[in-house]
Amino acid sequence: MSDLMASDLITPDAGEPPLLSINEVSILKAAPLTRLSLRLREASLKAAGSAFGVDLPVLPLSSATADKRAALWMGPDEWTLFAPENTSQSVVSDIEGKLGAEPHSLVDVSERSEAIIVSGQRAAWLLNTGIFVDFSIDTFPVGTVSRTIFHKSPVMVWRIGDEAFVVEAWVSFMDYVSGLLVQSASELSAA
Amino acid sequence: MLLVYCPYCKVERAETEFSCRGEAHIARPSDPSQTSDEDWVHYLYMRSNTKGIYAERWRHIHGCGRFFNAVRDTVSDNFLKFYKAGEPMPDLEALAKEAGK
Amino acid sequence: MKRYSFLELAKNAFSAHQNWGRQWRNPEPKSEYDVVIVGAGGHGLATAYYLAKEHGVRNIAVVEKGWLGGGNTGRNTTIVRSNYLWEESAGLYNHAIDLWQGLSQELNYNVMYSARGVMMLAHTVHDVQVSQRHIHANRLAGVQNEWLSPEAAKEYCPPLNISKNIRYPVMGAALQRVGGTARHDAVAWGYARGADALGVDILQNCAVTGIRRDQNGAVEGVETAKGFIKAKKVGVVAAGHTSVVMEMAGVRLPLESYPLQALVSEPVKPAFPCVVMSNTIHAYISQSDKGELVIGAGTDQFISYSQTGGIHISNHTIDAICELFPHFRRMRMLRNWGGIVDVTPDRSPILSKTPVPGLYVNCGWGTGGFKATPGSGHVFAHTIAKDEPHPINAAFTIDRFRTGRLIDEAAAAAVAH
Amino acid sequence: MSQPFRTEKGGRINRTEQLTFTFDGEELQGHQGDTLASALLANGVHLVGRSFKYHRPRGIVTSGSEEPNALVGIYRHGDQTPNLRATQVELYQGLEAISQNRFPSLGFDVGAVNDLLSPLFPAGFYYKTFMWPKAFWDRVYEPVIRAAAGLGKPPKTPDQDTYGNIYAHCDVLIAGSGPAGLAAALAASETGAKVILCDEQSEFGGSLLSEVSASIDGKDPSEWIAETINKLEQMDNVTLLPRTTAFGYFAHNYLALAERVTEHLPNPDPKLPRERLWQVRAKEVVIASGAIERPMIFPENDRPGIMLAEAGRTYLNRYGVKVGHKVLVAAACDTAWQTAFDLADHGVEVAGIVDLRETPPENLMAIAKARGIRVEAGCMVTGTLGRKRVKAALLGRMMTSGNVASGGQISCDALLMSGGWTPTVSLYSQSRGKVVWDSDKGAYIPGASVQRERSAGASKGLYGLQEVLEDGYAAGEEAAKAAIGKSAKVSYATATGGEAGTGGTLGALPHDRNASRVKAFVDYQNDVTAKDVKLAVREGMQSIEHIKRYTTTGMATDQGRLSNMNALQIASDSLDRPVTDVGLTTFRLPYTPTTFGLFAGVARGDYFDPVRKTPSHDWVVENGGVFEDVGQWKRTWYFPKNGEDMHAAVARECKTVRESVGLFDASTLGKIEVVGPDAAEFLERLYTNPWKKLAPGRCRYGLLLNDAGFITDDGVIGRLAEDRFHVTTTTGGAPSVFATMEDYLQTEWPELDVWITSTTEQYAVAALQGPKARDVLAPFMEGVDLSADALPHMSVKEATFCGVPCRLFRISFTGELGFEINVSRRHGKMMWETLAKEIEKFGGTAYGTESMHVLRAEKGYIIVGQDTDGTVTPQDAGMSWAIGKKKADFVGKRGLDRPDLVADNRKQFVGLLTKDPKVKLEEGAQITTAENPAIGTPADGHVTSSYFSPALDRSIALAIVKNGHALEGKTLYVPMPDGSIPVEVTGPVFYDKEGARLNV
Ligand SMILES: Cc1cc2nc3c(=O)[nH]c(=O)nc-3n(C[C@H](O)[C@H](O)[C@H](O)COP(=O)(O)OP(=O)(O)OC[C@H]3O[C@@H](n4cnc5c(N)ncnc54)[C@H](O)[C@@H]3O)c2cc1C
Ligand SMILES: NC(=O)c1ccc[n+]([C@@H]2O[C@H](COP(=O)([O-])OP(=O)(O)OC[C@H]3O[C@@H](n4cnc5c(N)ncnc54)[C@H](O)[C@@H]3O)[C@@H](O)[C@H]2O)c1
Ligand SMILES: Cc1cc2nc3c(=O)[nH]c(=O)nc-3n(C[C@H](O)[C@H](O)[C@H](O)COP(=O)(O)O)c2cc1C
Ligand SMILES: [Zn+2]
Repeated sequence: MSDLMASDLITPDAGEPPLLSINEVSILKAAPLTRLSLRLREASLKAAGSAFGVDLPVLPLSSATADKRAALWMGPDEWTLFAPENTSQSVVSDIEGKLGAEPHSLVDVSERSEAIIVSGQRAAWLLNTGIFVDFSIDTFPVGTVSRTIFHKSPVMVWRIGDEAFVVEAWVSFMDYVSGLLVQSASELSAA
Repeated sequence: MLLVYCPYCKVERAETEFSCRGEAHIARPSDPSQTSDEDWVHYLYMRSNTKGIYAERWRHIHGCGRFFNAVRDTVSDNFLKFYKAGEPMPDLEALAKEAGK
Repeated sequence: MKRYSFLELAKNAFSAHQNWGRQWRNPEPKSEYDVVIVGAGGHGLATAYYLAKEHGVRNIAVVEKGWLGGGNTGRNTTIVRSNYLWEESAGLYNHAIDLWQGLSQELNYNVMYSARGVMMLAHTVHDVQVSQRHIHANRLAGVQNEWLSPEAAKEYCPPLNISKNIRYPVMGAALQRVGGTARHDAVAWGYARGADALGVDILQNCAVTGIRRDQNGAVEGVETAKGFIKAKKVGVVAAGHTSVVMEMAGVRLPLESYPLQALVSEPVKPAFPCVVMSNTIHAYISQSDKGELVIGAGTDQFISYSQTGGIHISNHTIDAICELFPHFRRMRMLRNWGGIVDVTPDRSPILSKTPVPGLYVNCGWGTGGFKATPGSGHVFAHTIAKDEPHPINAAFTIDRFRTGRLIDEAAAAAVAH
Repeated sequence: MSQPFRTEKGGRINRTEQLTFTFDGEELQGHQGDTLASALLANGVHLVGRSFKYHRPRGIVTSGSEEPNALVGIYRHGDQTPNLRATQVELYQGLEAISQNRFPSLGFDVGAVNDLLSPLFPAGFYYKTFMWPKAFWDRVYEPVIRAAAGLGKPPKTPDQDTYGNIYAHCDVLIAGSGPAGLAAALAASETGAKVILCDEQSEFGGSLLSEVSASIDGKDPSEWIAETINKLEQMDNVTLLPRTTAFGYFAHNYLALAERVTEHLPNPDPKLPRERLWQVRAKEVVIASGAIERPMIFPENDRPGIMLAEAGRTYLNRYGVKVGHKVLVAAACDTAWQTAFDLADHGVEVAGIVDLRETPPENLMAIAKARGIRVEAGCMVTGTLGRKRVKAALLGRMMTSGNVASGGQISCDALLMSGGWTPTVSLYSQSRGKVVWDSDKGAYIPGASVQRERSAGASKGLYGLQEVLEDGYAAGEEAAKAAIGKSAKVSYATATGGEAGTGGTLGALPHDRNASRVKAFVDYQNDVTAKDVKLAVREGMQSIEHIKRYTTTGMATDQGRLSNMNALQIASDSLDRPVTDVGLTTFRLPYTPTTFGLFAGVARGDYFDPVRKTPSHDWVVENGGVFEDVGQWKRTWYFPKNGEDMHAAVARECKTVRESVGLFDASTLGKIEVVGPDAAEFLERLYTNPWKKLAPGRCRYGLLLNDAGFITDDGVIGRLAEDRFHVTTTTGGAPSVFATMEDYLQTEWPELDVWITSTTEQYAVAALQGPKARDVLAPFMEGVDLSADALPHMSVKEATFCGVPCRLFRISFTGELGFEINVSRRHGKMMWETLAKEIEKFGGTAYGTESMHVLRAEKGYIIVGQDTDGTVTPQDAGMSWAIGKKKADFVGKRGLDRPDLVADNRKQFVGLLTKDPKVKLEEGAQITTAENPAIGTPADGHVTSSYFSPALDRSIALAIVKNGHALEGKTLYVPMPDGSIPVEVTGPVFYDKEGARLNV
């Protein structure tokens, strides 16, 4: 698997200064993107995948990516679909067109959350200051995605590289999440 | 903090990702209008509150969002089984025996 | 019973305290009692005491599976107050407050009831509304409760952080001055000694394992670790274990038993003058006479009979304490423990007859029954002796859950503690 | 002379680094590597504190975390941390320590009068007195007791330090790094397993750090430790945590460790946390927590200078400190002899070895003889002399009669004692394991494992160095095997020397003194004597739990680590029952007292709880708005202008909305998108109202009950398409409504083809309310006809606002013409600023939650949670109209039929008008039929909402009143402290009853 497997979708927001940039770890705001929440039954899996352009992953906590596309397993009948910013309408019409009357739910949640990219040698350590998940590479390999809890905020973590994670939180929680991460990282630069 | 296994995500996670929703297998009467006050109060409020092997509902609220059931020993807090919502209640006595209780 | 007093203490000092008698006997069970109380917690012992003292029933056993006072009575944060919302609750808890005032003298045992004031903080507009509603309701019911501005709250409790810059600033507080604390063990021991002196047999290490019923379904007696004990009436006062005991008589109850944790800090010199509670950010704190900060946490989310709980529960309680009292951040936890609290859907207790003739139950005190101990025992004794409730506990039936006539302290956003 | 008790050489201190510190203001010297205790002892200071109850002078007893006496306050940043153990405090340059629980000074303490009065203060004395006169308890007795009790002084200023947290997973966690722990770490790490090794001390090695007479693989123990640590440090899979106490063992092999990161540094970098909480999920655990020595219970066993023998040895060998110049050793076991020998080897005068045993082992006798040490066998200490430091010991000799005869007196300046060893089973017990009594060892040791753990070494009663090492290796291997299924060959080191000792005693020693006059301490800190334990038993306390609570033995800051076993034995003797029948008190967390800050971690200030902000937040701040907390959200409460108070601001805001237009941020309301072919069916089953016939493009007010029949939430629901609804909920109710929906969907009606998605944060919502709302909005909208016909009240359309897609609702919570515009969150700021600017043209205003409340109250709209409290039904609330009459079922329907919910006399929702329009009722005020109700009169209801209504220019109120609907026009009373306020019962709608203003 490539190091930054979803790099064409998850990119640092060029307009934003880094939230943190030290040797051991950096935290960057990710650029906006299209996010859709897709719910459907097993029978519609294939059709939805082909309409979206990448097969919907069925293994728990896994993700699948293709050119400018990512599909993240969120639950047994729930996927988050990532596509480039401002493509929501076309993606929606592709999928709706294909699924037609097959029972499903497709909801635009592009703006519900924000993402940051936490990367560097101490990235996993930093996440572990607030998240109880084993981020060792064997148990949380690249491509793994999971909702979880960071201190008192719900978050989603997607490992996009050996030492790189996307952390998403609902917008109103992001100050809390990124602020605490930056604060907890400060000891790394202690004398 | 308990460690809870989600049968949908197939991972063990910290209890804080989950919410516990009380006794399992308390079905909502299928025809409430034909249900007596006595039966309705049993559905609403009466609970086994077992000391020992107990089937209870959990939800992976900060994960996949699914409800599922678990059998737990309420004395040791050890889980004996996790199973998906909709699956029948396992034989608690057999589970207890298996666990050497 | 030898009366306790300073003089007696001085006298005994000369005989090197060799001549103090037992505070209670350790009798063998008789084969039959008029009343058997299951559970020697504060409520069970108080029930036996008042049955003997006020209703002339002398042939009583209190049957206890462990050591008396070892249940929630021995593990609570000892907050005593009566400023509950509904008339029924305020009536019940205030009855207890009335009895607390003279309890040391009544029992001739210093239970250290300390009316240092209980302050309940409001952090939001909604909290303020709820507090005000309590205060007005209490005034009408004759229950003391008053509103304090943040400044007045700080004056009453100088360590309080009333800065506007904390996450949930203090917008004021409801203060019940007659509220306070009492020494939990002394309450159990005082009632035990008092009951014992009136002839009550307290049978410790004697778990009830079954409830025997006759052909008509009426209670005949209890099976115990020490054999069958015949009884005309049985009162179950088993707190966290009530479901387990009542199941023995085939009675299902609207109860769930949760772990509730508490902790104490290392002892320090006086640092905290009153009791402070915050339901919104979940913190309860006072300082014991020995000097520890006594802190109550929340319940775990699952039922458990383990008398322990998760560390995240303590974390959340202590972070709230440190937010309100930031200079306590360097204090240290000495001991952390748990109890098993029996919680009803409306957070109010059940003090009631049951569908089984001769069987009575006193339970559902959840996180807040220590404060009610004297009142609860008093009216429950009445219920058992007369086979009908005292007016004060008439509303606290099991049947209220069927009819919908709940006494919902939880809905009114006043977490009972 | 500086450090008169320092040895010439030896120990692990750095003699070239001299440190200056102060104790009670006196400047003293020590070395790098000292603890405060060892440095004090090096200076000859034994008296370090006063006891809890009797204020007796007390000295250092141990060299570890179990220290009961030497508790001090340490100053930093102008404040002090109380109750730190001098035996654990690492010395640094400039350290400031103070003694505690004494006034005015350690040497002269007025509290010591308690010691003279002690005959009046036996165990539990306070339960027997202070009852008369009654009023004295609160005013006199209790304040005096409180002032006398407590140890150190609490900190006075907010803590400046920070605390860290880390969650970790490992295969094998090893608690304790003595020979057992180190061997376990070597064996486990060799397999590649992820290992964490922690020890509460500053250095790894445990008891080996003070071992000089044994060797391992032919090396000095210190050399072996260094090599071992070096090896472990090289391995990626090993995490070494010194200064880290495993303090809690929870269910499912979840352990909590406290790492002290900066406490030992003179000037720590403020970026570093003071302590760090490790929350570790370990697949397997090795408990290698060692054993601690037991004091002996003899009269006056608490004088400064009386210490544990092993502590004396540790001070000598590890810290290079002689605990005295003339040391008496009193023992019941072998290990203490080694201390005597080591002391003698350092030239310390050993006043003698007093052994309780008639025939101590030959080999020890021989060694003692070789060193010329006087040995008294079959002998015990029966008392001591010297108030602030021990001067001499009285000896007794056991006679065949069973009595004790005086055996003379030996002078000494330190007395080292050993009653044998107690395995440290705290963590094992916390793991819910049950200890078992080992009568050979006279100790409780771990029984069967309940969780995935094993004990090793002295913590399970193994004492010989060789067997401890072997046990450690085996435990490490076994743990790794169990965790990862692999084993590896490691070569076991072999030890010579360090053989297991024999002997030991439990309980009080016999003596020939007047029992009623002397005190033999069981629990030092809490001043519990053997007499107290016996008294408790005499008074009927038969359970060890009662004895503990009555005497407070074991309840001090060492949690009985030194005292429990002796107390148990004394109780057992008094009860005449075997120790095993008396029971054991429960070991609880924390293993040693643990800082609150550690538990609280990063949760402080803004990070105490997430601060959730809406897109208008910055604008509100700039424009002087005042916020209120609603759950985690910051919502604008009101917008004061030009020094207005809340009342004036709200009056202006309300008036403006009714006359022109107001702008309100409704973003916090919960939003749920319900999508799928069965969407309408789902809502039909859940909400009280009918949904199936609602046309796309239209909205309806929805009422949600619980199955008991009580109102739990409400909100407007818009139908966007046949299969798509936009549901709104209250701000606070959003998560629970969502959870309830999921619950019914997943577990009750899984057959329904419908899914829900939270869109609360997808949208920013601006409410424009007022007669000018349409005019304000029109210039920005495209794709929608805003006219009343095309977009009537209670409808919804998708359109664009300033070119961005939006969902436009025509709804009103004010009774005025109203729109709620939902744009994606990113455009929320733009929308808000655009509209805020535009309304200025119309003389409009932004308004906050308070005005929103007033405006809706004028219209009689309820707020769930304010006008309802979980006990209110739709009928009570006057909302029977919201119930779909033809529906067979919905959540709550059956509950509504229960006897009390259909009974007469229910409290119902009404309006109230005070007779005096200027009088505003207090929210929460009670309502009665009697004008002057007697105390105890049940209320007929209460005021749920109360405001001054600018539209009516008078006060209005909403209330829940018994039979309220039938009481319209009647007068009721609101009793207040200064008299009753008469009120007239009205309908809840005060303004525009016909709703004409809505439909424009
Ligand atoms: C951590 C904590 C903090 C609390 N804080 C407060 C507070 O601040 N203020 C307040 O008012 N309340 C508080 N409470 C609640 C309060 O402790 C209880 O409501 C009250 O003590 C209950 O008393 P009880 O006598 O009913 O129960 P308990 O004291 O629990 O007595 C019940 C007894 O029944 C015995 N029993 C059970 N089963 C059997 C059997 N089969 N056979 C024989 N005996 C049996 C038990 O061993 C036990 O001794 C707190 C509770 C906890 C756990
Ligand atoms: N000769 C005898 O009779 C006798 C008696 C007792 C002990 N010993 C000797 O003691 C040694 C025992 O070795 P061991 O390795 O079992 O024990 P140990 O005492 O050498 O090591 C235990 C270590 O665990 C640490 N510890 C304890 N609880 C902890 C916790 N909760 N968190 C973190 N650290 C904690 C202690 O600080 C200590 O460093 C052997 O050398 C043995 O010979 C001998
Ligand atoms: C109000 C109160 C104060 C307490 N103070 C102390 C204390 O100072 N020291 C102590 O060790 N335990 C203290 N405890 C806790 C008890 O030791 C014990 O943990 C508790 O009664 C529960 O019993 P258990 O831990 O044996 O299960 C206190 C308990 C209560 C309820
Ligand atoms: Zn899951």
